[in-house]
This record gives sequence, C-alpha cells and structure tokens, in this order.
Amino acid sequence: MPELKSILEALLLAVGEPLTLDRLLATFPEAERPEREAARTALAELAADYVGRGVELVEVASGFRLQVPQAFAPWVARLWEERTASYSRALLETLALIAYRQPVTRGEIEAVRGVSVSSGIMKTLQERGWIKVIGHREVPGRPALYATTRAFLDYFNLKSLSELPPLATPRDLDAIGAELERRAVVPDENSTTPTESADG
Amino acid sequence: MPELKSILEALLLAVGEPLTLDRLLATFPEAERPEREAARTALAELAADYVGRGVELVEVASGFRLQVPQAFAPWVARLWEERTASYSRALLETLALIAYRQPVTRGEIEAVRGVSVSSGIMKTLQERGWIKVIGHREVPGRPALYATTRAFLDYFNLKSLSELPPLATPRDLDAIGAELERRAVVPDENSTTPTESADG
Amino acid sequence: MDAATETPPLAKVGGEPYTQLPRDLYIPPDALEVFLETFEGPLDLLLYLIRRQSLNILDIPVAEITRQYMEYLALMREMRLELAAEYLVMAAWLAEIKSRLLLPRPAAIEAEEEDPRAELVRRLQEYERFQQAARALDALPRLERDCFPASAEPAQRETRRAPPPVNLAELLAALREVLARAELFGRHHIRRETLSVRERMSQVLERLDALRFTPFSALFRPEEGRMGVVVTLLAVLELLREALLELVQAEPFAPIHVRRRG
Repeated sequence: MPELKSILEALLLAVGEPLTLDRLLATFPEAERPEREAARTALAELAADYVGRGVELVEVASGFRLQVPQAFAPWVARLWEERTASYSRALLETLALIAYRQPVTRGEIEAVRGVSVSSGIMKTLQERGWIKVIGHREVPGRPALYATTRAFLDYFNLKSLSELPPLATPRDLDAIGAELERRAVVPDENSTTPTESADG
Repeated sequence: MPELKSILEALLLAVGEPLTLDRLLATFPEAERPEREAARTALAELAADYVGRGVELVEVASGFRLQVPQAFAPWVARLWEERTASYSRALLETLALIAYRQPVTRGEIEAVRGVSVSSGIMKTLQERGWIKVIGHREVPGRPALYATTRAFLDYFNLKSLSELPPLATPRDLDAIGAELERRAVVPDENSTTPTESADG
Repeated sequence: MDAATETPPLAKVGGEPYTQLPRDLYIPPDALEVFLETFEGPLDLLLYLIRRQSLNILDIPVAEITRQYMEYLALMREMRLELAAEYLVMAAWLAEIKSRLLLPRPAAIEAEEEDPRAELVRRLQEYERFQQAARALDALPRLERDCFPASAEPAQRETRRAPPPVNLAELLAALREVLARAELFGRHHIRRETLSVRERMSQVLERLDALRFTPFSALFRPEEGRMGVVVTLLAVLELLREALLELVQAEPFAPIHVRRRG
C-alpha cells in the first residue's frame, strides 16, 4: 500500500479542488482508515515537501487544496494567454441574442437558448466592453436589460445595428453565413494569431 | 526565479493536460528561455522526484502530462462515487479496428466484425474525441474514412500508434486455403506441422 | 409468468422440441438470456463454439459446428431475442459450406477450387485477431479508470489573457444554432424583427432618466426624416408596452413627457 502522504497527494491532485479531511478519509475502507491525527500529520509533511516546488498545500474554507503558488503566476499567465483561442459557443450565442433582441434580460436569453446563461459569460462580455446594462425591466426582480455597445459595433466594423445581417429564419442564415465567408469579413486585426502582449 | 523544474511542474499542474516541450518553453520570456536540453533534463529530474509519490510524469502523444498513477485508482475511485464507465465489447472492438486499420470505413469494420456497427457506438467514439472522419473513400456512396485522434492516444497513455499492443499476426491468409487442402489430402501425417515461419 | 406450469419446450430444432438445454451448455436457464445476448454476432458465436471445444480454427468440423450454431439460433428465437439478420446469413452460409463439402467433386475441379471452408476460416481468424486487440486495448492503463490527470488551480487566476478574436460569421453561426434549437423546442416564436426599432429602443432608454421627465418631442430628430420618426415612435410604443417607460401628459394637448420607469 502506498504511503498515506502519497495517497492524500493523489486524491487532491486528481480532484483539483478543495477536499475536507472527512472526504479524504472516506476514501479508505473502514478497516484501513487512518486516524484524523495521522492524516493531519501526513498533510503537514506534504506541505513541507512542497517548499520551493510548483505546488503548495493550502487550507481554505472548504478543505485542503493543492494549488500552484503565486510565484509561478507569470509563467502560467503566459500559458493561458496562448491558450484562449476562441470563445465558447454559449458565449457567442448569448452575444448574438443580445445583439439582435436588445434590450433583453438574461432570463429572456435563457428562454431562447433553453439553458441557463452563466454569470461568467455575462461578465466576460461586459469586461470586453461589448455589452452593458441600460436599464431594468419593471417586473418582479427588476432584471437588468442588456444592450450592445458602440465598442461592439466598432469591433465588428458596423456603423449601426441596422447593418447587422437581417434576422431571418435559421435556414436563410446559412446562406448569409456562406456569403459572409465569401466576402471574408474578418474585422479583427489580430484574428490570426493571438499576439503576446509585448511588455517591456 | 524559481527552479526550472518547479516552473515546469507548476505549468503542467495548472493546465492538467498534456503540454509539448515547445508550449512549456514558450512561457518563458525569450531572454530567459532555457535550452530544450535543460528542460528535458529538468523533466527527467521531476519524474525521478515523483517515484513513490501520488503523481507521475508521462509522455503521451500531445506532450508531457502529470497524472495520478494507477496504484492510487482505488482511493480515487472511491472519491468519485459514480463508476467510471466501462466500455462494451462492441465499442472496444470497433475502436480496435479503427486504431489498427485506419483509415477505415464503417463498412469495412462491419465486414470484419460480421455485424453492423451501431450509430450510437460511432457517435460515442466521436463525442469522446477518440475518432474522427479524415476523408471519404472514393467509391459509390463516398463512405467516411475514420481514424483515431491524438486524444485517443493521450487517453490510453500512448505516445504514438506504434505503441499499441501488437496485433496477433495471422497465419498467412493465402496459405490457409493451401493448408486446408493439404490436410484434406494428407489427413494424418506429422508433416502437417507448420514450419514455414521457423527461421531465426 | 405463465411458463412455470407447462414447462414448454425451450426450443424447437428441426421440429423436435427440446425441453432440455443442449448438454454442452453449462449455463443455468435464467442466465441464458443474458448469455445469449453477450454474443457480438455470428462470428463471435462461432468462435465461442470453436473455443469451447478447444478446436483449432483450421480444424472446424463444419457439420458439427453448424448443428450447434443452429441450436443456439433456435434458443435465441425461443427467447425472443432480437435476432440480427447477420445470424441468418451465417446459417445459410454454413449450410452451403456443409453441402459443398459433402458433394463429391471431380478431382480436376477440386484442384482449382478453394476449400469451401477457407473463406470462413479467414474471417474467423481475422475477427479473432481484433477481439484480442480489443482486449489488449481495454487492458491499457487509461485515464479516468486507472490514472487521472493531476491538476492544481493557480493561486490567483491572472486576468491578463488576450481575449480571443471573433468574427461576424462566427456570431451568425452561433445565432443560427441557437435559433435552430429554439425552433426545435417550439415554445418560442422567433419573429422577423426590424433591427432599427430594437436599436432605437436601446437608444431611447439610454437617453431617458428615471428621475427627470424628458419632453417627448426631444426624442425625435427631424433630420432623420419620416422613417426615423416612425422608428422612434415604434420604439417608444414598444418600450411602453414592455413597461420600460412612462408617458405623462398633464392635460389634453399639453406637451407629453417621458421618463424611464423605476
């Protein structure tokens, strides 16, 4: 049987999120289950082993977690930068619905998409400056009304929303999509390669 | 600056999936970028550090990956209550045929297995990202040609297709007919022991 | 539930009722159905029959194997298992091979012709190879079952990511998909909408204040012409309908004022 320390390490790495001591211990058959004190000691040893390494053990509200220490943020950040190649389909659908049906609430977007829209998506779109809250619908809960911004129009080389391809039946959109591809409307200046932000 | 070994460890853990040497090195500003040889040495050291631990370094088709070794599967499995899916014989046979015979059409798979391949199986394999259509055979109906993906190799801990377990060598198929005839003609003689392949 | 009283024959083979399972079946009847279902097709069943008797594929006693194969087929039918057509095709093929082996042939023809079993043997052998390959594949250590990707969250997620590029075609493709899906759900009516009205609605809302009233006429810009005026009016009506703004007129023919609701 592997060392207790290594088993705890394996569990935390396999999950990648915090685990309580109880959940860690629950993975042992009852007969072999270590004492809580022994597990705590093993975790302390593990934390000591990690000094100077690319991983550290922290205790957070929901338990113990292995994480990549702050000191490595520059390298990890450059890795992510290179990775974010494209937005998710959910994000693009949400953006498209806001563009065509504005002003629109999150609930209305969800009604069309048939699934909930994550807060992360709304946040990303707002951070990117493509959408903003322009009011609230006067219904219970006063949901925010979203609309696209001038930055959105600029990004897509549109003078006004009326230049968006008309919202027609899905079938027609196929043709429009093909047409757009033919015209090769690629508004973004750096759409080919995500350039590394040259700092320094 | 942290040790090279620790930076590589941090990167691999932050991503949780395979990274090539090039992608690892691209996270260093050019002026500080280590030599490939140095990075390889650091990875080797890392692998050595991990002996006996809850983590191991493997090289698969898409690059280097940190993973929890097989020895810890029992504990990890108990952490995730849901049983990890075991795949049906039909699915595995289909996958094996695609892996060893690629590029191959569905019809060709069916010819070997002697039964039709369900669409569900092909869909599952594609959804898992293990197989993909890489073209069409230029025969009537233009059937799709399937091949395995890099994700398939990654999933099965393989660097390349050449690492697949060897396929049992068939008796020379053309010789089978001859053999059958010889047996029919000379039913009970010791001379029938096949010696044709014994040379070394 | 109705079977217990009569003990009906398990199978009929060649018209003969079988009340007992074939001698060489070591399977309790309740497990039989499961057992029969495990066959991946006729080749799989044949390989099973051959292996069970430790026979070499090259030595298949066609007559005997054909008889056993037919028994299983009858059992499957009796169990009302869905019998793939391939099983019947194989049955016909086995019968053909058997008959060709039985028929005497002039030596001259026999020399040219392949042994009738050759093709069957070839296919069995080929299938057997891939059965082994599938087992070998299954035995490889694989993710999620034997080993697991190791990951650790970065202490602090950097927001320095370069935002991914998007082009209009992608946006349209996304819209196309979501609308196609919405059509499938059928609950939502996607109407053709005049964009300019929607856009004007956003613009009007932005201009309006929730605290102060804005003169209705200030919403219109004469330089936009008649179309512009109509679009603005439609936008205001639509906003009104959606209870997003409030119209106030102190007395008949007095100036109308607008403000945002809430």
